[in-house]
Amino acid sequence: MLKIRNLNVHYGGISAVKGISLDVPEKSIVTLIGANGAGKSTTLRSIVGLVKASEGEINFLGENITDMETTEIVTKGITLVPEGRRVFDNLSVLENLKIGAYLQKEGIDENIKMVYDLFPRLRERSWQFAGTLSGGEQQMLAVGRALMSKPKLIMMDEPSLGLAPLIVNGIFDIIKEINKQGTTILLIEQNANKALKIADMGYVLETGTITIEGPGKELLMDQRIKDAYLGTSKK
Amino acid sequence: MSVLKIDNVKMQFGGVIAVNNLNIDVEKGKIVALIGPNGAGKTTAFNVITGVYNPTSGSVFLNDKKITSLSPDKITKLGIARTFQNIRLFKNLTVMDNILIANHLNVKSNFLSSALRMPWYIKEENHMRKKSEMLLDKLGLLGIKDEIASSLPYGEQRKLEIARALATDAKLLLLDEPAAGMNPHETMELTEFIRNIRDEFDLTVFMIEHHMNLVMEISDKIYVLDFGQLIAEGTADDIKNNPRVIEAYLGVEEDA
Amino acid sequence: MMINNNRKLMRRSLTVLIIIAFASIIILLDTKTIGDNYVRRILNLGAIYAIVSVSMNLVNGFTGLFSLGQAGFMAIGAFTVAVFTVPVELREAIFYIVPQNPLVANIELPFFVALILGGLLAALVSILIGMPVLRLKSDYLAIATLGFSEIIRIIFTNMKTITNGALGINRIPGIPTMWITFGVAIVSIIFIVLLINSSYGRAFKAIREDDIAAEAMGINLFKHKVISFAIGAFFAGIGGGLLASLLGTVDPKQFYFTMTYNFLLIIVLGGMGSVSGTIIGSFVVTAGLEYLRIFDEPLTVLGVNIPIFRAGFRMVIFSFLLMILVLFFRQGIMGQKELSWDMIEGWFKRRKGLPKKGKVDKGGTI
Amino acid sequence: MSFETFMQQLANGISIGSLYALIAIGYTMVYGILRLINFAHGDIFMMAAYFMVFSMINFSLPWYIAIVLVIISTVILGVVIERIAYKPLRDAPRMSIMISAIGVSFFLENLATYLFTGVPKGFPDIPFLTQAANIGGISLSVATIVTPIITIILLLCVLFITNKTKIGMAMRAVSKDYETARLMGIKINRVISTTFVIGSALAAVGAVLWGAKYPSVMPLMGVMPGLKCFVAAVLGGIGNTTGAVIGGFILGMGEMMIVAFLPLLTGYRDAFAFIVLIIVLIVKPTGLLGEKVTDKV
Amino acid sequence: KNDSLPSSETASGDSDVIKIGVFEPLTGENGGGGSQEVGGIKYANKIYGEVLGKKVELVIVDNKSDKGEATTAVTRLIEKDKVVAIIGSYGSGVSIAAGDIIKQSKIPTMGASCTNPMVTQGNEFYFRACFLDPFQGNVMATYAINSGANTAAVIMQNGDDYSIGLGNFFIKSFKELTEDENSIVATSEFQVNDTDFNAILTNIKSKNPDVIFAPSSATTAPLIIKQARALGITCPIMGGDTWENPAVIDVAGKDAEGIVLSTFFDENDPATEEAKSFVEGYKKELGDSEPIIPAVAALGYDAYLLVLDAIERAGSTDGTAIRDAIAATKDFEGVTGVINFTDEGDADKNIAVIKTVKDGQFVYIDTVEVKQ
Ligand SMILES: Nc1ncnc2c1ncn2[C@@H]1O[C@H](COP(=O)(O)OP(=O)(O)OP(=O)(O)O)[C@@H](O)[C@H]1O
Ligand SMILES: Nc1ncnc2c1ncn2[C@@H]1O[C@H](COP(=O)(O)OP(=O)(O)OP(=O)(O)O)[C@@H](O)[C@H]1O
Ligand SMILES: CC(C)C[C@H](N)C(=O)O
Ligand SMILES: [Mg+2]
Ligand SMILES: [Mg+2]
Repeated sequence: MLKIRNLNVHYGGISAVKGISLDVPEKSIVTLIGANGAGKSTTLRSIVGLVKASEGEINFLGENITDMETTEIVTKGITLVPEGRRVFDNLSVLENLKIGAYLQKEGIDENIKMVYDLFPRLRERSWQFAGTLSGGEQQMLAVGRALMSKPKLIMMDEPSLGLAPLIVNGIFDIIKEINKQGTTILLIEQNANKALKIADMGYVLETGTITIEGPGKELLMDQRIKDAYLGTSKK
Repeated sequence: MSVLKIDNVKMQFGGVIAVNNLNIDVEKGKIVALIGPNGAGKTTAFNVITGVYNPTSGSVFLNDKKITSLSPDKITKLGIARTFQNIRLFKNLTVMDNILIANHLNVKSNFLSSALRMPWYIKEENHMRKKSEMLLDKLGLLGIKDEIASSLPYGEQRKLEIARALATDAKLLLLDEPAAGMNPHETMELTEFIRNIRDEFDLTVFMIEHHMNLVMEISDKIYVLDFGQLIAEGTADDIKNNPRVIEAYLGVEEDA
Repeated sequence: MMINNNRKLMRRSLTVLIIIAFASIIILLDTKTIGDNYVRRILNLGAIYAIVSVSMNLVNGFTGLFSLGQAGFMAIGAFTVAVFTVPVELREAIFYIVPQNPLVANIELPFFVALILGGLLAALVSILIGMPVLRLKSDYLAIATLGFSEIIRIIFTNMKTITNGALGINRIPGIPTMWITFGVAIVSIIFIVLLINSSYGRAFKAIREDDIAAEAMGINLFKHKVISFAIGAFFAGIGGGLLASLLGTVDPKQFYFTMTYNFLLIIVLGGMGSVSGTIIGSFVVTAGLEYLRIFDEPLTVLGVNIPIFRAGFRMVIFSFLLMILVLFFRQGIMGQKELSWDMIEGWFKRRKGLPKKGKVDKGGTI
Repeated sequence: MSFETFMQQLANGISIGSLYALIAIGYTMVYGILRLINFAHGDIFMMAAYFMVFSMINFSLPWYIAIVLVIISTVILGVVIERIAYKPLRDAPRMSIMISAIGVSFFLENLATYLFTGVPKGFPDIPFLTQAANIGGISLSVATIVTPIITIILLLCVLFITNKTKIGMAMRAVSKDYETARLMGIKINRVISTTFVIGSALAAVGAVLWGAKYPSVMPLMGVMPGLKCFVAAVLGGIGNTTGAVIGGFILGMGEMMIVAFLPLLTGYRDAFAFIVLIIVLIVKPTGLLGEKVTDKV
Repeated sequence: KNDSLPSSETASGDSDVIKIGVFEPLTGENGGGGSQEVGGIKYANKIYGEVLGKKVELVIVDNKSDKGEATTAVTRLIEKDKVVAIIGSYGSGVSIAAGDIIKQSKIPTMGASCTNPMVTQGNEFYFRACFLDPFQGNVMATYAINSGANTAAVIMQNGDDYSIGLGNFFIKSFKELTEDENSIVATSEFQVNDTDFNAILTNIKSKNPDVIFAPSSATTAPLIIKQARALGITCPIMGGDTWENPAVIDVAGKDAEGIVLSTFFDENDPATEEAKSFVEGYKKELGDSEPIIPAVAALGYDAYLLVLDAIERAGSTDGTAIRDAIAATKDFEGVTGVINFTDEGDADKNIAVIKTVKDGQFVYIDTVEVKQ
């Protein structure tokens, strides 16, 4: 569904992503792990056109989207749940959801219902300004907002960041649920353990290049990954 | 002996009671953790301690001296330093400058004598630089002292923020989610780091964290906050098995 | 090692040479061996603008306080010099509508005393203003300081018995030598540079970068903001005093809030947070504005009068250049960097087309 | 002071206040979305007045056509300025955009001085607006009566647009976060242009009503109203439309009342705006209706 | 100690042109009037383009109606362009501001229409071709009283030497002539850039004066006039020389009808031979661009001729020599009358022209002669 070939991204003179290639098959969960600053977020941002690739090709459903505008890419059915939630705190919960469906002409109400069913908490808080929600609630809203555009591919950048363990579990349940309903997922996680567990495919990014790739379960067993990302001190 | 004592503190924003009748004692030389669901009021508690907010009621004591409603800079001078949930370094300045700035609170010369480079100021400045280099050396950051803070990798930035807090000569260190955004491996390294500085600098550490591995491993005592209220306190084992905490915060670990 | 030492020596001697050359030029200008009063006037104006702009950069660029009150503080300095240095016997003629208040009518101070007094008064007023407004953030601080600057101007417009109201004061004794403006400029700028590079300067930068973190590091925000603000006001007052003496005439209208924009432009042109850039910017703007006067004069090419060259065209060109600058050279002349030998050598090499070796400097300059 | 004089002064105050309010809405809208103090707003207003002079005097158009034309050309001017001077600086530090705005303001003023000379031009007489009415000893022109009404109507329109429509929602989203707004598929440039369309149209309406009242058109005519209306916008809490209108009324009324009741302080009339502003900011650092900004630490 | 600047001799002595500086506002508040004055000067230069066998070249600088800018502009004329004499400026404020530099550089300067006493006071190098504000104030007060006024209100612009000066001289004369300290029922000052005079005028209306005297720039005048009429004020409104500007009629429209102003010159009543040929020639030059010859143009013309005449008589371009020649001017027949200079350097004029506006035109009412 999404094919990336030899992607290079620069910030000014600094090269953040150095020629990576990856594939996201339809209806799968693919996860991208790696240390801080490895270039994970940059990869996602370049897929949706928030940063421009300096080299390489991004292909979505057979179409080259490398040089498209963000708005256009979003129209094609990709959305990003950005790092740090980024909900519109001056808009109510309901408005945040509506703005998620900005490009949608119809079916908005059903979508809202679908999101509310997924996150009953949001239904309760429908009129609250998003800025006053707790971190976990904001994260739910960010995911819900992304779902509003009925994306074919939803990309999530560290959705569990700063969340309480209970909520983290909840988020992973929801990712599985969304995927079950047919949405393809590209996930960035620091919590490599949990991510690899639910992933069909995993890629490990190190300073801008992919060093290891393979099915999630396999990577979970990989000694290099255990050492570098999973932490060996299991009590 | 308790270094920090939070006595019946309540913090209200309009209709929201973020912290309610909070009582906490942090003992000298210990590592104490504050955990709880998102929005429970943990950061708010830190903000009250450090003087960012004035509590609606209640008091905070540092070494039995009341510090409630002092301004943040005064509280830092009295010996509490902190880091922030979202890193707040002086981004465009060098590592060394970041550390030197944290030394400024001890500068005795006034602005005139420092601009005019009076001998006593030059002495202070030299002393400050030497001290900062020693600190950076101890924390293994000396090699990057001339780098611009924002160009550092995330983990180093976290470390630098802690180093900067230490440079104020504070004895009580408040860390707000130091491991946020770190993977389990990096988190483990951080655990070691915090333990080491506690011993090296003779510190008391009070921290907020959601990474349970870190918290359970390192804390001498844990306080659990929910809806602004303390729902549990105790050692790691007490907390892990406390049903209220599990229900409100930990959830059931699926497995290993 | 050897090469490095040689280089250092060469740089040092070059620096000394440049300082000597600079001093000689001023001496030659000053003794009227070269140049004319017009050139001297423009250079003096440039030096005055440099004082005010650098001090404004201290506040806006280094401390991150968005203050637009410079014109008001200049007015304080300018009127102090005007009120106290005009010879007593001329006052009656100047205050011909409403006589001057007897309290000040007979006080005549030496220029430097009046100048410093002007600076101090400006600083004092800035502290009084700073108490309430320095708590405000960015745009709100900007408009509040701009407002105070206007209030100062309006008060001067109405204090007829002291400032002669909106008529202003003329016949202010002139500046006898360029060393006064340049001397004051050099001393002021060196003072500000030393301050910026002291512990206090670092504290200012910390406040600029992140005031909450700065406060958490034990920096008393209010105290440091007030220091920076008052020093900025002090030097603005000094600049105003020099300006009064240079122009020989002051009236409140000159210190309209739009005057502050000029300094803002200079700072941005020179590079926000760069002292050397600001100094260069000051001279470029003052000299440039005069140079552009050719656009105001009728131009005849081959006997045909080109109609677009007429009064006002200069300012159109000026504002156009300004827009180009803001849009395409956002960093200004120097960015955040200071002029240094490394940089000059860098230019030199590039000119000669020598291959840049080693580190490429990280962009920034134009 | 007689009752008549008092009522007359009151009417004077409402009339100038509502003009300030009208122009302040434009300021506040642009600020609300771009966080940009659009220093050029007063000059756009000035250009609108010149457009009116040209269309009615030089091209002898009837006033109703002229007004439409003026609104259209002012809107074009506003959008062009946004495209040329602000759009390229979308990701630049705010200071740069601000300087750019000052630059545009300088440019328009100088250009107008150069093209139209400093000599004031008479604002064309719109008979319908300048008709004088005498109500119980109080002299009012139709413009004076109509202005507050138009201001309130336009305020309601703007409030409706920003709070109840999709584009309004997009405006609010863009004002918080360009990048995430782009992710939602919002064409932020279009949204920002729309803001300038509304803001400039309001400036044009303001210019027509202003001209009917103060029929002297000159290159610097926008400076003082520009500054006052900006103060009005800040007073009300910049970014808040209702606040801007309240701020405008307070300023207009206050100025008139100073001159009316304290003739000795007439010289301080222009200072009034700033004194009120500073007092309000000291008590309420973000203006009367401004959103409270607490830094989330 | 005053070893002034490279004197003008070396500068233009050996070249074949003589440069005369024109120091006028071309932009800013007084840009309109300044341009009119420059028109007259340029025309004079066209007619009389030579002196001492050399071509006269005008160097025109814009002082932008700004005092600070004015000093720079004058310095530039003297130092960079090395002019031997200067003409200007419209607007007394800028003239006063530049006075000191002129005095120090010893460059004779001829004001055309700057009427404030301060311009020439104590400055032996500054002269002027027009009458003064005390005189003008007296003229207008006299005229007001002669047309039946017992009370007056005065509106002045704070910060404009001209407006404040003239206003105060009017007040003084009016009180003296009516022998009533309370005959001035209201005085108000407004600020630069003010456009709204409703509050001031409402107060004045409640005092019900017989006449309003509002010396002000041509920019402000029509606003005051229009707003006064809109408030239902019906008494005569009077101003000074600045008002004889087409902008006033253009902007104030039908409300300008009936205003009264004093000025220097009337094209329908040429006082001298020179005036006749000037009116004829300059009318042609102006074409349709101005309905009548602006008085300031006539003064500009005179100022130029006065300077030229003095250079001729001095036989040199030395500043002091020219100055002395100007001071010695005897019965010079200019366009605006016969000119001699007082010890202060002011044209010794004792007539002013009173005009009003009728059917959208400035029309002559009277010539007033006042013995000072
Ligand atoms: N706007 C930017 N300008 C310059 N450099 C940037 C920018 N954003 C990111 N970088 C740099 O690009 C590199 C990759 O950053 P990126 O955010 O993609 O990493 P990441 O893998 O998502 O890390 P994290 O776990 O911290 O989110 C880093 O070295 C970072 O410093
Ligand atoms: N300045 C403020 N104004 C209004 N409400 C506030 C303010 N600061 C915090 N709150 C509210 O107080 C509650 C506690 O917030 P706090 O930031 O202390 O949570 P936390 O425990 O640190 O959560 P997290 O783990 O997500 O960081 C939240 O509901 C928050 O919205
Ligand atoms: C030229 C004149 C109309 C101006 C006025 N007399 C003045 O001196 O300011
Ligand atoms: Mg990332
Ligand atoms: Mg928190």
